[in-house]
Amino acid sequence: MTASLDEFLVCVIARLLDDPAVRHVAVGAASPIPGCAALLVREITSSRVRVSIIHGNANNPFTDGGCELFDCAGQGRIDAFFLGGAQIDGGANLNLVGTGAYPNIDKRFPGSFGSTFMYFMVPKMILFRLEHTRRVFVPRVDFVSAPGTSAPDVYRPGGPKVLLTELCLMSFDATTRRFRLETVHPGHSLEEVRDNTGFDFEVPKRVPETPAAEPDRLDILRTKIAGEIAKTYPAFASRVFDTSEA
Amino acid sequence: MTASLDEFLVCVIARLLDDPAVRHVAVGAASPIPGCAALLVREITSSRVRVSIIHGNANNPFTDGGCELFDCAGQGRIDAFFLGGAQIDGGANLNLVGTGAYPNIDKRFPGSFGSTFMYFMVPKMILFRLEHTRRVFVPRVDFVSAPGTSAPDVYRPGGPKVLLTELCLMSFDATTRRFRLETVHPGHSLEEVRDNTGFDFEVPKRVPETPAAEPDRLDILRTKIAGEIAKTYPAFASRVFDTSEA
Amino acid sequence: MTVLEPLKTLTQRVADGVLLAVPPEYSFVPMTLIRALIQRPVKDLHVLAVPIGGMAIDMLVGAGCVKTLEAAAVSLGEAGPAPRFTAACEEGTIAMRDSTCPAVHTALQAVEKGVPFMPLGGIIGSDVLANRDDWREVDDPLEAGNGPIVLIPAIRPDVAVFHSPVADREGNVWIGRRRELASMAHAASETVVTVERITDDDLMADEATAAGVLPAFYISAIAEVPEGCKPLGLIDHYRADRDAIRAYAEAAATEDGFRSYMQHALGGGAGLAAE
Amino acid sequence: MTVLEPLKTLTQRVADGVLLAVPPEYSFVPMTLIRALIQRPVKDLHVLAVPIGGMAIDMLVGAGCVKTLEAAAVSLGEAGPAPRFTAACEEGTIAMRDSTCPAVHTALQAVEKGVPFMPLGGIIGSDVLANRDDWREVDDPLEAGNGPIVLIPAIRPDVAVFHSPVADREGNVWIGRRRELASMAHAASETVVTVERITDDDLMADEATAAGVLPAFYISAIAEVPEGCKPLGLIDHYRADRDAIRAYAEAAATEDGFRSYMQHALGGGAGLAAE
Repeated sequence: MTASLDEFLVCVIARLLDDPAVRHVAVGAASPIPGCAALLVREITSSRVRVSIIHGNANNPFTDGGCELFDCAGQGRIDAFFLGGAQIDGGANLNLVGTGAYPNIDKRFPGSFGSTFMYFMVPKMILFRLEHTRRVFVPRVDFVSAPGTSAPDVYRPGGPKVLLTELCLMSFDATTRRFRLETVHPGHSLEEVRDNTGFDFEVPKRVPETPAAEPDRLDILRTKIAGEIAKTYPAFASRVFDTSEA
Repeated sequence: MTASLDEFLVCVIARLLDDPAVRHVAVGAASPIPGCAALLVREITSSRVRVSIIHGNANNPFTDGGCELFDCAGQGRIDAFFLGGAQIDGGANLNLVGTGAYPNIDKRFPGSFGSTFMYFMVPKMILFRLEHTRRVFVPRVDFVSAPGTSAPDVYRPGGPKVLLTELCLMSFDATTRRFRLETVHPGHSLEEVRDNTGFDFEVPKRVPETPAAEPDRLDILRTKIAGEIAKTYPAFASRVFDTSEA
Repeated sequence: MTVLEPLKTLTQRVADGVLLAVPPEYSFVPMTLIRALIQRPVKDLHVLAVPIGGMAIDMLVGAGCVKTLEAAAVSLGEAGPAPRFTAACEEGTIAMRDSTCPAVHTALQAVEKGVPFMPLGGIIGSDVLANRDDWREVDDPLEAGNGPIVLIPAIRPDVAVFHSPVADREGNVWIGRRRELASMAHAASETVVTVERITDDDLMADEATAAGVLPAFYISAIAEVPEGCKPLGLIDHYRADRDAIRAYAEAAATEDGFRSYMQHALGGGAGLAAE
Repeated sequence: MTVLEPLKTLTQRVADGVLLAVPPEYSFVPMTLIRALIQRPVKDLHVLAVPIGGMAIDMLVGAGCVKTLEAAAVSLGEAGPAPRFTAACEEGTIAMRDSTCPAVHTALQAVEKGVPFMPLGGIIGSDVLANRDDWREVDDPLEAGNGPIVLIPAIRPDVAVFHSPVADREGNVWIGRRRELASMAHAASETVVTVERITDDDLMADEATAAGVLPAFYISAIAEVPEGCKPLGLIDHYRADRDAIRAYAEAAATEDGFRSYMQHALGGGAGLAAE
């Protein structure tokens, strides 16, 4: 069994979530790969890990309206969540709004969604951005939708822990305010990561390769999770798992 | 048809509520007479006036939990509401908590309920206290559950408009901070009101008698409203209207 | 994961000394659980009535289980004043923190939203405010000419309790339109529930009824306790037993009357904290 | 009293220049009403997305009906960016007020509670805050060591709109677990609703479903508009037509493409504001 890049990334995220401190993973809008990873971890932990997918009805346990996800995060009931960004800088600041001198936008993106709040509240915040280029990973974001770190007097139980891209996995240290390269995906190199990253980051002496997708997990993903994620992301499931659309 | 005192008071309150400015009357805990009056006005206005009875399910339109009544009042969606008080003073201050030097209570009453908020928010606040004695109508309440008036910079769209007792109907003027005797109930006198009121109040040259219960309304009350109010206040309905208890 | 367990072990989840949130008299009051707590007896409770109390709180107070009580009011409704609450306030045997209904909701909603306080209208100039050293009247912090306002600090209950008609095996609990139970559970660290019955159905499966369901991830443990609200009522299941409530009101008018009532109610067993 | 009326008169209740609250893409979006407003055409709207927008808001923006827009985001979901919104921001033809999801909910909840503001965690240090002259970062007003916090002023929409599966003749409207529609209606001065159908049943009669009902006294007027969310979906009734949404996304990639798409969608009639 060879894993596709999508499947490989699902398995990387699943390892990040398969952690005793994670009891409840929430997955926001337009996040099929994190959604698959969360459902996979729920499956392999025999539902010790709860999964809440915000959009649609499948795996959406919320009954208190659109504010409940944010309320839950504010209550400390969400242990892991995912954010991306049109731009991300070396201080883990996120830009989901646009490039240029706001409000005179050059290129507009959809907007900050709940990032401006969630980034502060969820302990294990996983940054997930497939495209690893200097267009995305910039020295300084043009607009801060959500800051990577805060002053000590700001209430902030959460924040960025890791960054996963098509090339590598990095960790983020809120004390040094820097990313650290953890592993490079098979077929890619440190040089490739450096060439495509617009900010400086810490590089350990030895950089391991990101482990491959575990065959047993890949099997579960294709057999059990594919249909489940199709309920929320039919187009994605059709493309990646060749599920027939309902 | 002779009206009982309960029925007479229901009809007095109904006249207070039969007013184009009143679109939505709410009735709180343990208020069967106001409840009857509100239901009567709903009936005679062909449901132009909405009635919400907080306790129980009958005539309780709320679906957002215990806070919804207060939220509604805060939104300005409740035009009339009722409050009583173990003590009421000449400044329309209400005491629902107890007599003595709080917290060293001599005689404890249930508590302020929502009065501390509702008294500020509802435009037509009707004070309803059957017992008209100097024990109730005191020079100064021992504990202010809710103040009769507020400083000009305090947000207060509502406040006391009238006071109805077993003896009389008074109005309250927030500018002069005084009650004014409007009508005395049949069989009672100005002197009796004076003798039993512990605070000073304005007395016009001529004090009319409170009009008797309208026969047609009394008929509706006994035929249509008795059963309706029994859904919320069975003991009251049984005593006043001789409804058989469900 | 939500645990389904017997009442006996469920009761242990309400430790002595906790801040316990209890629903209002007319709604989902877990009377069997309350009696079991008194039987133990639970001690030194800080009780929050959400927002008003009735027989459950009167019994806890009468049995000496309550150290402090925060409530907008305590009463037995049509059966009159709550006698043990009244006596305890007049004798000064509990520390009473008088509140007002929307302030209790506001304090829970602050926890619900993860903020340290929320503003609330009204209240200014009352002795409720004057006697609350935790509430704070401030000048409009927006500086927008809105005038002074009161800030209510968040209250996070250690344990919230209620009784519901039904829960499913996932731990989803039906609350219907009694949404103050949702706020209470959202705010509490633990929520412990008794139910008339456990169903094999998935309460979340039908969109038509899902709106009345409190999701399992707020619920710590559930015990199946039929008739768990009696002698109070449970909507669509049984009405309040008004004779029984009046009998309680009469018996509890005196300390001795209360003690013999409770000994009978608890099956003649021991367990009144003051003994 | 809630009024049942035809779509044509219902549409008139959204006057030019009002602050209009619109539900999020995945929930109860009144697309037929939105198209009717564009047909009129409605002008100078201040639109509040609760809290994010999709096709409805993209169409209003593209048709030149929107003066200012407050939203946490606007996108077509799996169909990609919202093309007319994107173009309008880049060309500066609308005044965009960027927000974040919980801040929109908070602003509505402030109105819901009758207070001028509510606090919200997070946000500090963001450019979202830096560009909002109405939001205010203050030092902990409780002076309890909680640190700085942001106060979000109340937003009262003039009109809220949504589409629901069913309403009854009293004007009670089913919303299920989409409770942001309740907050939106509680906060708005007027709420105008289209529904798949009017039922003769009383939606409040059954306790099992009453929890999902928005009571009639929040609703100004209702029109029966079958398939009123299409091409978007309506839960338990019809799924979103993904091909139609993609076709819109492609057509609206250019101004000309959008205009011809809309002329077709509006039945070849006139009514694009910019004409």
